[in-house]
This record gives sequence, C-alpha cells and structure tokens, in this order.
Amino acid sequence: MNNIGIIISVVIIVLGLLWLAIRSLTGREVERRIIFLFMGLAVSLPLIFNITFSEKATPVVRNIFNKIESLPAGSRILISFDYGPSMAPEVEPMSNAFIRHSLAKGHKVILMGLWATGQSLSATAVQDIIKPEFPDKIDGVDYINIGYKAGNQGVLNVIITDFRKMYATDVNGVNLDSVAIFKGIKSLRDMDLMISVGGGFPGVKEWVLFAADPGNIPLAGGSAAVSAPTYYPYYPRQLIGLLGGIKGAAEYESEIKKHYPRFADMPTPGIKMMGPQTLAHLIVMAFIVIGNLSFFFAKRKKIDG
Amino acid sequence: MDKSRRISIMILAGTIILFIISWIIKSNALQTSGMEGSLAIRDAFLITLAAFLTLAIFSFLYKDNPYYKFAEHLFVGVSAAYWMCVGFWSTFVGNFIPKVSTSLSEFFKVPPKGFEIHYFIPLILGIMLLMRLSSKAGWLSRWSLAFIVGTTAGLNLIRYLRTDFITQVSNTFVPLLVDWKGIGPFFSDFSLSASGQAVMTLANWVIFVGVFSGLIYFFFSKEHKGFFGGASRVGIWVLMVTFGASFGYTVMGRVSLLVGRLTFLFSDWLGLVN
Amino acid sequence: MKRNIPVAITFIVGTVLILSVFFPPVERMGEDFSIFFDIIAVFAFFLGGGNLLRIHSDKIYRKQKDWGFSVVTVVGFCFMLAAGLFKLWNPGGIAADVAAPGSLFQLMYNWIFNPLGATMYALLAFYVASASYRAFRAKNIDATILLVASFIILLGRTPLGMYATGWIPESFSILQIPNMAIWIMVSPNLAGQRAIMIGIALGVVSMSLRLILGVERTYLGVDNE
Amino acid sequence: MTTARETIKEAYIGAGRVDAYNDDMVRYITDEQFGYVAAVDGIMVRERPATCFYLGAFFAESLILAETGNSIGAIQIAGTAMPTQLPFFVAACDYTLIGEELFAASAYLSGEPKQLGSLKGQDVGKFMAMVAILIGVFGATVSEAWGGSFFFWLTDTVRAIFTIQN
Repeated sequence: MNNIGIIISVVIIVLGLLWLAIRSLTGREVERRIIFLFMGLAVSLPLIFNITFSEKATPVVRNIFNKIESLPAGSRILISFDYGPSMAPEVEPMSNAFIRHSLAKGHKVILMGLWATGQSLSATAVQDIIKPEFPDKIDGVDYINIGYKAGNQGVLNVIITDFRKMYATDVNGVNLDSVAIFKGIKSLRDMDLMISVGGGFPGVKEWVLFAADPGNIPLAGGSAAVSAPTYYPYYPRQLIGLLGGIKGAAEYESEIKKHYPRFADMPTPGIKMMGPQTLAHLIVMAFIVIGNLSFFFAKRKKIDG
Repeated sequence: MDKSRRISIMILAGTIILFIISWIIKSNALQTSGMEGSLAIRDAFLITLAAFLTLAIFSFLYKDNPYYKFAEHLFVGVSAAYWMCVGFWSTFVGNFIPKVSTSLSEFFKVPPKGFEIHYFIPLILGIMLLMRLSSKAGWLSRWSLAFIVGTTAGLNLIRYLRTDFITQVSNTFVPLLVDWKGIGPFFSDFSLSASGQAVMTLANWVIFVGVFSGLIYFFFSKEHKGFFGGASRVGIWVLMVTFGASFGYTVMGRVSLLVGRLTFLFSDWLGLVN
Repeated sequence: MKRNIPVAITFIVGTVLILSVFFPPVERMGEDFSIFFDIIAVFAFFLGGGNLLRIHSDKIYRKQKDWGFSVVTVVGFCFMLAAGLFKLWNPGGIAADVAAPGSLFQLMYNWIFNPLGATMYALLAFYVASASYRAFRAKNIDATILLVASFIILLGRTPLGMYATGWIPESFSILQIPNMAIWIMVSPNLAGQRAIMIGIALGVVSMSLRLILGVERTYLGVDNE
Repeated sequence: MTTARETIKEAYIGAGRVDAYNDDMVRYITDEQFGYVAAVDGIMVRERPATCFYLGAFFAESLILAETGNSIGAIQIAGTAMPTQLPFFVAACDYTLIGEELFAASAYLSGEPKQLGSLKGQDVGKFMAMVAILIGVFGATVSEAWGGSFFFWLTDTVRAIFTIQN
C-alpha cells in the first residue's frame, strides 16, 4: 500500500508540475486557484494512501527525552498548555507524547495553562490520554490538572515564589492543600522539569524569561514551527531541548515508541503527518523554482527584444 | 426573483440537504461501531457541524462568500465568549472571590481565604477599565491602563535585561578554537557529533561573527561605510540565513495546520482513513 | 487629574515590581501587584466581549451592510457565554471545571471554536503555495541566501534530505542535508536570532524605562478637552 | 482613522500640496483579518498602484498582500518588526526595513529628539554588548588554546559582570 500510494501520488504531482512548468515558461498566467488545488492534492494524496516514513530523533529532541528518562521515578514534571486551535495540530501530539512518557516513567504530572484554551486542552488530555491509557494512575496523587489563570507573565511571576497564592484549587475545586501530589511543593522551584507546549504569547519565551532563568529551573519546550527558530538562542543553557513543529513531535513519538513496548500501538499523529508534510514541502520548493525560472526567462526575453 | 438570488437559495437548500444526509449516515456509522443511540446522534451532529464549518472557511479560497462570512463571524463571537468564561471561572472566581466574601465563596464552592480589603483595588480598577465602553467616563479607564502598563513594564524591564540581553551576551563568549590538536586531526573529522572539533570551531566562529556583525547592522549611530559597512554586510547575510530558517519553519507550520484539518475531514468525518 | 494620576500609577507600580526582584520586603507587594494584574486581565476579556457586543449591536441597529452576519456574531457570543457562565450540561455542577468533558461549553469548544480557528490558519498553507509560485523571487543576493537556506531547512526537515544525501560518509556527515539543517539552526540561525534578541531586549528595556518615568505617554491617548 | 487622516493631511500640507488631498484617500475597511486582506487585494488589482508600502505590525496577511503586489508589478517596500513575517517580506518585496530599522527610519525622518534619544541610548547598549563580546571571546579563546590563569580570570570577570544573581 505504502509503495503504490507513493508512486501514484508522485506521478500525479510530477505530471501536474510539468504542466505548470511548461505553461509558465511559455509565459501564460496560471490562476491562483489552480495553485491552491495543487497544494490540496499534495496534502490529501499521502493522507489517503497513508504514507509514512521512519523518524530518527535529533539531539535537540533527544535531550528532552533523556532528561525525562534520567529523572528518578516520582519526579515532578509540570506541563503547561500554552496554545489554542491555531497551533493544535502541530503541538497537541507533543503534549500527548510528554504526558505519556512522563506517566510511563512513573513521574508526577501537573497540568496547567497560560492560554484560556489550555483549560479545554488539558481537560481533553486527561479524558483522552490519562484516563483510558493509565487507569491505575490516580487524580491528585499521580497527576493533577490545575488549569488556566489569566495574566500571562503575571501568573509566572507569582507561582515562581508561591503556587498557592495563584492556585488555591485544581480545576475541580479540590483544595491543593488536600492533595498528595502537592505535598512539599511551594513554588515552581520545586519542579524537577517544566515543559511549555505552545508557540505564541505567552509561551516558551515567557517561561524562559519569568520562570526558568530567574529560578534556575530546567525547562523544555514544544513549539509551533513558526516561532521555534526564535528560541534557539536559549538552547542549551536556558532551554534544555526543543521540539520544533510537527517534525519534532514525530521524532519524539518515534523515540518513546522505540523505548517503551507498551506504546507500540499508540496513535502517532506526528509521524502520520510527516507523509503529507514531505510532499507539500516538495511542492512549495518546486513552485519557487518554477516561479523564479519563468521570472528570469521573461526578464531575459524583455532585454533581448 | 432574479437569477443570482435563485441560485444562492438553491445552493443553501443543497447545503442543508447534504448536512442532513451526512448527519444520518454518520449516526448510523457511529451506532454500528457500538455507540449508544442518542449519544451517536448527538456526536454525529457535532462532527457534521464541525466538518461543514471547516468547509465553509475553505470556501474562501474560491472567493469571498456568505458561507465564509457566516463562519468567520461565528468564530469571532464564540472565541470572545470563550475567553470571558474561562477568565471568569478560573481567575475571577478562583482568585478574587475567596479573598472578599465568604458567602459568595460558598455559592461558587471555592475555599474562602480570609478577607483582604486591598483586593478591592483590582475590582475598582477593573470596573474603571470597563468604563471605556462609555463615551463620557471613558477617561477613567486610563487609571487601569496605567496599572497594566506599569506592571508589564516593571515585569519586563529586569527580565529582558537579564535573560535576553546580559545572558545572551555572556553566552556568546565562545572559544574560537575548540580542543585544538593540530591541523591533521582538525580536517579529518567533519561529522556533526560533538567530537567533530572542526565543526564545533566553525560553529563558534559563525556565532561570534554572526552576533557581532548582526549587532553592527542594527547600530545606527555610525554610518555603515568602510569596515563598518563590510561588517554590516556580513550581518545582513547572517540575518538572511536566519530568515531562511524561519521561512522554512513557517512553511512547515502552515502545512501542518492544513494536514490537521484534512485529517479531520478524511478520518473523523468521512471515515476514509483510520 | 486625567494625565498625572495615571503617570503616577505607572511609576509606582513599575518601580515596586522592579524593586521586588532585589529587596525581599517589597517582594510581597510585587506578588500582590501581579495578582491584581491577573484579575484586571479578566476585566480586559470582559471589555473585549463588551466592545464586540457594542460594535455588532450598533451595526444591527443601524441596519448597516452585512448586518445579518453581526447577528451571527452576537448569537454565537451569547450562546457560548450562557454555556460557560451557567455551566450548562456540566456533569459536575457548579463546582466542576468549566471545560469538563461533556459540558456544553467543552462541546462547543471542540466542535465549533476549534475547527473554525484551526481552519482559518490552515488557509495560510494555500497562500504560502501561491506566494511561492508568484512572489518569492531571488532578485538579489540577500533574497537568494534566504531562499537557499530555506530549501536546506525544507529538505532537511523531511525524510527526503536523508534519502538524497545519506550516502555521504560519516566523517563528512555535516554535508548530509538533515545535518546541515541542524547546523543552520544551531549556528547561523542562533547567531542571527541572538543579535535580533539583544536588539529587542534593549528596545523593551528602553521602552519600559520611558513608560515608568512618564516620558512615553502615548498609551494615554489624545486629550480632546 | 481620524489620526491617520490628520497625519496624511499634515504631510500634504508639509509638501505644499494641500489641494491634492481629500478625505477619501484614507479608508477604513474592516477589523477582520481576512476580510481586510480580500478588500485590499481588490483595491490593489483595480487601482494598480506603482508602489506599495507595508509598514507596521503584520500577521499572516503579509504574504497575501506581497503576492498581490508582485502580480500587479508594483515596487514593494516593507517594514515590520514582526519576526515571523519578515522572511516573507524579504523574499517578496524589493526593499525591506528589518525590525529596528523601521523605528530608526521613522526617528531620522521625523527628527524628533525623544525618538532619536532612545535610539542613541539603545546604540550605547549595543556598543557595550559588542565590546563585552570581543573581550569575552578573546579571553575564552586564549584560555582554551594556551591556558593561562590571567585569561581565565579575564573571561570569568567579564562573565561575572554580565550575570545578575538574585
């Protein structure tokens, strides 16, 4: 299936590009909607044929994996949902992978969010990932969802010295003083690892500025591709690792699949999305090349004539 | 009735019929997969709704049209209300109510934290902010705006100075020769692993030259001529590579979002792929 | 009164927050101000909602062009607001998470808000494609460098790069496209981003100082008196 | 909107061509992102301007505007401080003001002392950063290559100056 799918998709796309190249090199306009159609096809075909590739983790991704592996079981990991629908397809696989990995390793997981949408996303993660896949883990003991608070960096500025001043209860109104997981936690400084998943404002950058750097707390990031390059100056001193876009998510998924047999059958949206992604990248590059060729061709013709 | 109006009514009717057909088929599909009756009908409705809204937005690619406008306006309304509700329950009820009223705390079922009078400051400033909606008392909102601006400025000043300025400068103190063992070993290993000293050395040179010339490019007090001009030229090239990287990543991100939506249409709605 | 008090507020609040970093006695005050800020942030959401409602009801009232769509906005807004504020269909009642699974609020998030928001941004993939074909030109050295670097990233972030250059031996593995992509990210990209970051940080610091000292007052708007 | 009209009118007065100005030149379209883009696209295609300036804060719409400008053959000049939109402008426009260049350009063009002052202040900061980087890199290199306690001390001192502890 994989091979036939690849062949069919590539043939359709290559023929289309040839047509486009001939048309534009002979100086005829191609309508915008035809370009749109190409893009739609380039993404749809690999999806329908279910084309996937194998992934290998790069150092900036493996650093996060190794950090979670090296912490002793029972360490406290905080995962912040700092994204909304506009980034969800890219970064939701990351937050799911982090939750799976941390819980499988026996860590305590605290979920929160600096985006209001984080309230819905963390609730979904508990419902769809933690409850069905880790039925033995108990809310308030092994994991807790404390939800969203308004105020962006203002929230971080409080919880870096005192959690309870900002968060009196979890999302279900349970007092934080009465839950086992929060025993001995005063502030963010008691976390063994913080992970911010998101790519806008507030996001990884605010976590570095207002939590990780002043508190000297290890921070990992999962970011939408658009803003991932801007976080590199923090790597590796202020940010131990970074998943950039869907490729980062796919690499992380493949890494946990490799090390944990229990995740052999887990859904891997990140890896699945890399098939369409690859073809779409090819199309974009081909468009740039064809567009430039016809541009210079037309320019030369003008000079000659 | 003119022709274009007739066509648009026909399209609307067609859309509604398609919606209902999709709803019925999806309910059946969900029920055969073992979902309980009423729940299947509800979920089938929701999935179909989401799919039609998705398609309505995509229809903008053909041209601007009423379906797109409908979806866009719906989005604006729903998202504003979403943020309001979550903000109200999480922070207003969660952080403000417990500090000011025991009976209200009981009503909202949040643990009271003891009365603190200075918590009325944010309430007053908040109400002043809402005065913006009135044209007469609008100037009062400046007080709250001043508080917001002051907090942001105070929070940002130290943190940006420390993390984005000072630490970035000191992180650039890189040795320009790494683990020097002589010319031979230097040229023998161009692998990307940390042991590749040539690669490390090269990387450090690029970081040093790149940051330095980039700063020169953004240095406006001296005209960019001579050495300064050359350095700022190098600076712009490094910045161009940076933008190239951002460009590549942005393309990647945009495509991912499209893949995400098409995955929803193909698998959740149409059930073409699992 | 209309200008001096706001400037004073900005000065006091800003100064306290700066001092709270260095002096423990002021730390508590800094925390309180942060919490006040967070609570006021909620009012900013209310303001946003109120503004939206005002603009659209005005449009409806005056029967302006496309006022029908404003009805859609207002209805969507009120429906979502009711679902959230009264926690409709929420299995846990008033004490539960507003976004508890199964609540009307969460259903509307999952099946209306999320698909709409995600699809809006998914449109951009199409525009990237058409801009690639019609707008991105290597018309000078700068743009050429940019496009070449982006090609390396685009290839390197997919399995294609490995297929194309996997034959290059390990001792020269930096020439493999995926490794080149990594190298670009951690060297030139890092350098360029850092130069930009230092510049922006200085901009933020200078802007914050001007705000706190009351030199910069444009945020107060224009006086009409 | 009113502010924009005032500004443009003043510019026309400044250039001595107040007769060429009328209020319809400045239009408000809509506050919806894509609705705005669609409308501006339409205007550009119909009126075929010779030059398009895109200055200020842009989000995802940058790409669509620049593409339309390219297709009508206009000379395009862009300036924005939005890091995520800069690549698209650089690739699609004839000239792009990058980040602070935009503010610097506006400061020099207007000659306003307040703006120029803050620009100078930031340049002092950049100068300090450059000097520190030169010393730090020199010290780090020498101590890495030949050792020597003096250079260790030098690097550490510069590093210490550039580290806040709290």
